[in-house]
Amino acid sequence: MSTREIVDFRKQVVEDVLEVYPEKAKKNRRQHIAVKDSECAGCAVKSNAKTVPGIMTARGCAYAGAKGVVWGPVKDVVHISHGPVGCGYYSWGNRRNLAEGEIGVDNFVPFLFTSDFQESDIIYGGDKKLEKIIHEVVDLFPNAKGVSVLSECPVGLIGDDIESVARRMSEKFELPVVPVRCEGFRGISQSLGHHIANDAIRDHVLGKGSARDVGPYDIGIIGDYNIGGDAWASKKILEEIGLKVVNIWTGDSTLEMLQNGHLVKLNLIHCFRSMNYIAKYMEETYGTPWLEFNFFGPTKIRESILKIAAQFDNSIMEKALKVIEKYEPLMQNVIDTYRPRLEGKSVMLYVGGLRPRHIVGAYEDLGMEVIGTGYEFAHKEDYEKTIPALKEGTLIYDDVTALELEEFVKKLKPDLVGSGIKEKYVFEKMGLPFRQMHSWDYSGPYHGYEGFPIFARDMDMAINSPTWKVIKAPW
Amino acid sequence: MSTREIVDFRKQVVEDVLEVYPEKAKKNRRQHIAVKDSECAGCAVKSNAKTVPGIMTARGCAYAGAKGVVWGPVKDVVHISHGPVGCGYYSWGNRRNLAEGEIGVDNFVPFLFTSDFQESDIIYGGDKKLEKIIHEVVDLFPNAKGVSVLSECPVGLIGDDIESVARRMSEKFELPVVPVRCEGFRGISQSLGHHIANDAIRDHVLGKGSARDVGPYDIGIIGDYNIGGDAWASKKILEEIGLKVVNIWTGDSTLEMLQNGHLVKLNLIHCFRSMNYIAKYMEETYGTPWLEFNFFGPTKIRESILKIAAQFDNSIMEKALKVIEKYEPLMQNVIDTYRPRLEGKSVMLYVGGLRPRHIVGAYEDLGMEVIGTGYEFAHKEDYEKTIPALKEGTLIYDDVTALELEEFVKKLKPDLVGSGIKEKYVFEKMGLPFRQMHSWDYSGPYHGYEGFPIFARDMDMAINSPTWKVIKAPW
Amino acid sequence: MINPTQEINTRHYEGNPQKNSPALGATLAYLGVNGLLALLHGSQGCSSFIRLQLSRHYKEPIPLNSTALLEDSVIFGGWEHLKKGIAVAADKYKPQIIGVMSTGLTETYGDDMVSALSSLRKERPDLENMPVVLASTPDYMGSMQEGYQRTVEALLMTLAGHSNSNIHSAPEDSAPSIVLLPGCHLTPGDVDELKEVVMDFGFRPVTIPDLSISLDGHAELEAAPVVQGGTLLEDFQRLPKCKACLSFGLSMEQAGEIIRQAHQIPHLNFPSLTGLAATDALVLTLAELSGKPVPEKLLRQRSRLLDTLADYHGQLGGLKAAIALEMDLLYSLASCLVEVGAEISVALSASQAGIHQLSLPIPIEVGDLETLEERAGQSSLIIANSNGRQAAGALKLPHLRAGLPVFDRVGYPQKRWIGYEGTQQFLFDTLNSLG
Amino acid sequence: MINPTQEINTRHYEGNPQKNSPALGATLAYLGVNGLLALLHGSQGCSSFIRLQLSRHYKEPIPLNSTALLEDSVIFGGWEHLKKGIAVAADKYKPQIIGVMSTGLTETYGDDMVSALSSLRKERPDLENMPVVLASTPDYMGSMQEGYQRTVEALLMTLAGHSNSNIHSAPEDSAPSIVLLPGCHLTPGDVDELKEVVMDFGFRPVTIPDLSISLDGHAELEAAPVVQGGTLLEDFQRLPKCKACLSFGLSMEQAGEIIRQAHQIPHLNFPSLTGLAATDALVLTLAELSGKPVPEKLLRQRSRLLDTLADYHGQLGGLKAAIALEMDLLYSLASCLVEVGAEISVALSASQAGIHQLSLPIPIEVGDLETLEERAGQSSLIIANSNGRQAAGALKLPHLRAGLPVFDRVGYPQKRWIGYEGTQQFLFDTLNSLG
Repeated sequence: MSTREIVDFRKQVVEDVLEVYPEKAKKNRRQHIAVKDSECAGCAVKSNAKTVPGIMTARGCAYAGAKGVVWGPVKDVVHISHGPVGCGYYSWGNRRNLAEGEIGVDNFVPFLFTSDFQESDIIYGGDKKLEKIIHEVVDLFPNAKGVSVLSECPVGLIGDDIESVARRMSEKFELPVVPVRCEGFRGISQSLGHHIANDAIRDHVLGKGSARDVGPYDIGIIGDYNIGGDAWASKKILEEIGLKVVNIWTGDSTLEMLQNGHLVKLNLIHCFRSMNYIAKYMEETYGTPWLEFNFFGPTKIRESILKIAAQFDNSIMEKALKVIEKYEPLMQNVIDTYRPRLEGKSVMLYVGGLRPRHIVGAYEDLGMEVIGTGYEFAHKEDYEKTIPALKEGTLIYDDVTALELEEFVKKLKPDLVGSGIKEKYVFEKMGLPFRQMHSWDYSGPYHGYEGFPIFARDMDMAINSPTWKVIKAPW
Repeated sequence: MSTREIVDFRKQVVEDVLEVYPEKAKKNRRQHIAVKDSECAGCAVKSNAKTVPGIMTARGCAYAGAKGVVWGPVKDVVHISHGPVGCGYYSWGNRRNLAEGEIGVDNFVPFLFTSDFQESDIIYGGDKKLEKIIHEVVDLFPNAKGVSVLSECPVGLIGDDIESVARRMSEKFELPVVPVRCEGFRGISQSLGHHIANDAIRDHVLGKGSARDVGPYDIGIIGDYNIGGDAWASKKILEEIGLKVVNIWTGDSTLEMLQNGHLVKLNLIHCFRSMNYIAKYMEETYGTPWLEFNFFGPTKIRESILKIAAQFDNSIMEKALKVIEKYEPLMQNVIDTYRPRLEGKSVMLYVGGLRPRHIVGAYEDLGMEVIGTGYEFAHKEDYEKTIPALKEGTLIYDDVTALELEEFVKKLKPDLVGSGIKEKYVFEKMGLPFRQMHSWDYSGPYHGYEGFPIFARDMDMAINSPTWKVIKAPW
Repeated sequence: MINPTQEINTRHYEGNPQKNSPALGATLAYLGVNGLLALLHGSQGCSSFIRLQLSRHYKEPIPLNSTALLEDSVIFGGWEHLKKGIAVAADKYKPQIIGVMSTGLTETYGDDMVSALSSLRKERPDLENMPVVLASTPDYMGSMQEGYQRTVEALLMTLAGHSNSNIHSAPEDSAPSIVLLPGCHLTPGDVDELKEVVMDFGFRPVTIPDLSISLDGHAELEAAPVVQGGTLLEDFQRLPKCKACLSFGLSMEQAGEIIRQAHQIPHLNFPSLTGLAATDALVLTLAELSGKPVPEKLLRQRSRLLDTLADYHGQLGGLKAAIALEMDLLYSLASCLVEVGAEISVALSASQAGIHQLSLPIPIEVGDLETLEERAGQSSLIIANSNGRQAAGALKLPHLRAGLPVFDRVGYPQKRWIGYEGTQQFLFDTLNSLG
Repeated sequence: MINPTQEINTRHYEGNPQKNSPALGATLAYLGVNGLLALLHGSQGCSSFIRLQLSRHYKEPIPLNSTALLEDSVIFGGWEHLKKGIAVAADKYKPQIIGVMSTGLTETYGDDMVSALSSLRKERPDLENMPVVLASTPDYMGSMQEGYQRTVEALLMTLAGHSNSNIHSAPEDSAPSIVLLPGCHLTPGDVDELKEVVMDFGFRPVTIPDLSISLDGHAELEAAPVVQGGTLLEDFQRLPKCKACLSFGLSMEQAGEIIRQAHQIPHLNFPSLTGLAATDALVLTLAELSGKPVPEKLLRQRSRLLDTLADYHGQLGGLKAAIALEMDLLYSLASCLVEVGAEISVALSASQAGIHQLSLPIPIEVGDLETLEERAGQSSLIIANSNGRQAAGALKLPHLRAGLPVFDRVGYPQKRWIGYEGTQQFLFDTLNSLG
């Protein structure tokens, strides 16, 4: 098919799939879906809108964004899931944000602390219980550098004042106690949770520790959650070009890194969606500049290294060129191995954060084509950044429902689907290769030079597994 | 039943069981079985006789005695099972003679080396192959302190001269290379294998290393194979009473211990049957005295400690009394715990070496009674030592066949049977508690003060397992 | 210990809780009913999280819709969201049944689900006959087991008498039917096994809910927002004709009583199906109900189990197991271990459910996995869900995975730990977990 | 590698051999024949050791008698011991059949067992009709698999045509019969499963030998010196009436050919029953032979297996397995892993058997466990019998126990790794062995 034909075919697919809706819903959903087409300048995709009740969605809530994404990886802080047991339990250990340190001493990432509301707490309020709990955790974990309190839905209803409890406890123990009002009913997805969490850092943590001197090459990484060791892989490159990574927000992070996030020469931002708020705030308030970068696949890594090095002196640029020279042949080896096995294979993605656009280049490095992509909780500017990165005819879908995504996949027949665990088993049952692209499917890292060979191997393993051939019955 | 009635009943049991045999066989077997009776002075039990072809026996062969028992636990020597693969494979890792040391460096106990005869080796002889193998193992394991060659049945038939190969290799590498002619057809049980192995030590090892000074309290333990750590438990007591255990034969042993076995003040012998030859030889040749002892259960331990201490000066006797004073209350605790659960329970044993008699006292310490016992490969003197240790009416059986033992157990109905793994599943299927008394059933040690609590717990666990109660179907 | 059934955790928080949310248990119960669309009344995070948790455990897609509550509901309540959610789900997915479960959020502002439903039915007369089950499962009351239990009860009360002209009347069977109510301590594999045993006696099982055909992990299924496999709606109408009702797990006793009272058929509860005596009890009951002898196949399996008990009595007798699980599973596995001579060193239940009715040689207490770690030091083995790995790791103890979630071992939903063969497998797994 | 099938071990010894003795394989084959008394012609250590080895693996009593050769036989040969052994065994234990296997010792001095037997029969005319099977199994020729193979062939050649007035003529069956010849790579549990699959198609299986009822580990059996359970002597006489012969494992092909030629029935060999394609092949054959569709139960199992393949393709695809096993089991497990995308990094067979006929993506070589340890360093998993634990320990690699002996894990003889469900179990066990 010509590009034009492809575009037309896919547009027809969209119409067919939307056919199941009543007229009003169809009109609404059509705004969220587009096919990239040179004739449609911008191909506006509506985003960040409410999900319809009664529909199956992949979206999380504010609590998920604040606890699961932003605060969870701060390892030397005890995070209290404040409310009934469910929210904390559900979100426990799902994200593979790795952290070093002795569990229970200076690393509380694998723990779950919940105030486990009972009916009486709902009736009489939970502030007193919260106060006791803060006493207990400070007592039991004297090395904890702080406490965060992440409120769940009922807390927002019963009129508890966790802010004042936090303030009192903070004064009493001379320790940051951070209230985060991330009840799940706030906002329309986890995205507002990121924002609330950023604001909590801004209001209760940033600039509030003992300051440190800023070296000439000190930088921070913002929006890398160290899934499968991603942040470590990125850090390795940055240090090899002569920079010093003093903060990571938030993967394998300490409270001190949050306190002194502004004390760097440059903040590098990977996941713009979840952390742009605080990056912009640091720039406005402290003049700390920030820069977006992308460490997926050698093409994007090269571009990003050069862009980053250009912010510093010549010594850094020289090292940057050497680093590229050193690793590119190794990456070429990877490409030589896998590209013949993956050339021309197509992928459809549905993830969150930055991946629906950032990872496109890595697939292209392997000769693969992204034919459909979309975000769970993106905003307008995310799609504006995404569309230029895509080829003509790529299908773009925002907050896609389970049913829509299945229909799109059935009609576009990609060789691989990349999404979350909730989607994984749907597509594998159809006999479709699948990779979890939130958690890297127990693999990783995928960032940096360290990650690309693993990424390539994993995609090959999924697509070329002999499993898909044997699945048809001989009778 | 009165003791007299018991004796008569059990004598009748013997007659009943022997009824299945033709007259000649019955007459033969009757000589091997007795019921202890004050009226029969000595109660002679015929032993160390040939097994009838066509019968199922628990007995091993000379190779089993030489490789499996005596030589196997010498840890820094590479033992070559010379001949076809079977013998070595069968005997590999069956005995739980523990040894410390780095596997493959100074500990070869868990290894099996076999010359794996092929048909061509049978036709053309295996001497050349043996020579190559010795080259190879000396090459591959430079830390090995020697090599033993344990010959299997076919080697004895085809006229190989392993002695001269061993001599040549020994000279070439300046390393003990010990030929052990333990073909399985030699002798009527593993017992001759012990003897052959003892002779090989005598002829090729003992007194042939660099000698050492003999301290005033230096002693050796002979005939403790460190099953489940037994020798370590015995050593602990002996060292606590002020003696220095410089040799153990053969459990966790080194070649040096064999070379200098005579350089001690006293050899303590636990398993008389398998090691009396060399103990007597050391006494005759070097004047090293030996003494039998028994470290099963507090009663026998006390007796043995006192007997041993009496061989040394008063300082040792003082320490001995202190040791007894220290441990006996602990043993009393064990008895207080388990005796109420085990009082009056009866046991039947069928094992080898020393256990059919040595362990009787340990059962009696727990209030249990041994009502039947017998050896696989005993000689006359073993029974002479055994009978005095037994109560009136105890059934005694030599080289009992599988069928006989089953019948005896069915008729005497003991609460526990102690024998080997070959017998284990027979009796457990009948719903009878069983303990492996060769290997301590993956438990141990049973020797010494350390072993008795474990022994008591294990017997309780077997006899009082609720398993035996649930086994009857409710319908 | 003065009051052995008191919460032993004097702390005010749960550290690494065992307790799961009742709404997750409700989802599980709903997933065993064919043609049902499950609708969580709460914020959309709850449904996404539950889908994620259950997918991680079952390796299956988990259809669960949400009423997607937003900030407006804090002011106006979730009434309108619920009505809209039911209507949209009914219109779009055409389920046979809609199963709603509430959450901490909606129960806190006291949404009256019954009146919302009747209000919707007034507005939409076409939905008058659509069966809608309403289960109250705020996560501040009990754990997974309670949520499952309340949902099974709601299913029975709503559907047992439901008459719907779309449903053909139940077919007449030649084989007599028997109702089975499996608790959430049974895996889909267990339920499969249970049905097989019942069929071996010539009965046709009516299983409510039936995860053995919806969550057993099979292919060739088009994913759908309604449950595929599971109890048929018609099955609920066959209840009056069943010969008896057998419920499994103490948590299912009340559901069994509902059936007994409604249909005047005998009901028997089996707190456990793991262990020799527990299986004997079921087999004897089935033999009596059917008037048939115990089938040869079961006798053979029993004989193999006996042999295993005898072969490993020494090793089993030496075990000291520290167990933390939801109550019915805790009791099933622990009582089996007690039967074979093992010692239970710690027994922590996720919630109070049944704690006064079931007993083990040591007191059963309510506790979290932090407590497990504090108490299990002298044990030889930990039995808990995958979250127990931290405690096991810190104590350097072997850890047999059981319960939910199990995400770091494969094949758990297919495991069969009930009946003679399943008990043998449980003992094998226990011994092999020691390494 | 110039000649991939050459022995790669240039050493002259075997270090930690995989190779077991053929007489042990012979014992195993005999243990699957009801009423047989196994008599090892050799020194008594051999029989004690074999009983010990097999008891350690099966946790069962192993009846095996011995001709108890002594030093005199070195001079006079074992002839008289053999005659006496057969006579004593016949008189004392009254077996239906006596199965003799030779050893390295007796083969070295070239005992003519056939003439010993006929000499005995002349002296003892009452033994004329006692079936006596003679298998030649010196342990310098091949490994366990070859001993088992030669013994099954000897059983068929001796007993298939044996007519004995004591034996009633074979009953006429309504269900058509099919001969199954399971290799020694199948556990008693596997054989049980195999028979069940065959019965699901309406066949009555005649299984030679049948370890699934003699070595399956069941209680309520009085120990006896003759085999209890296993193939009936009558079954051998039913061979001519069987519809087909299916043999399993390449080592059983020759035995199948014996039946094909003797009775003019079709024979098909299945080198493996583990894996999707391997099971499909059996199922298709049974569907064709029976003219029946594939039963629902098997379709469901297949569907579950497919789901498992899909769910774990990523983890299975990342595996690098180093395998050392007797040939038929090596091929079965390795080919299944290849099918699901895993890499085989080392494939060591215990002996030459079948090495030129079966193939894997990498050359199959003959080797011991010392070689395994030298080669497996870059693997993610070792699959070998319990003796492989040293190699696994030294390399710090996970170790899935398979083959014989397995003495440090429980329940191996009950394992089912064949068929759709068994393949699923094998893959579960493989993944779980990774920890």
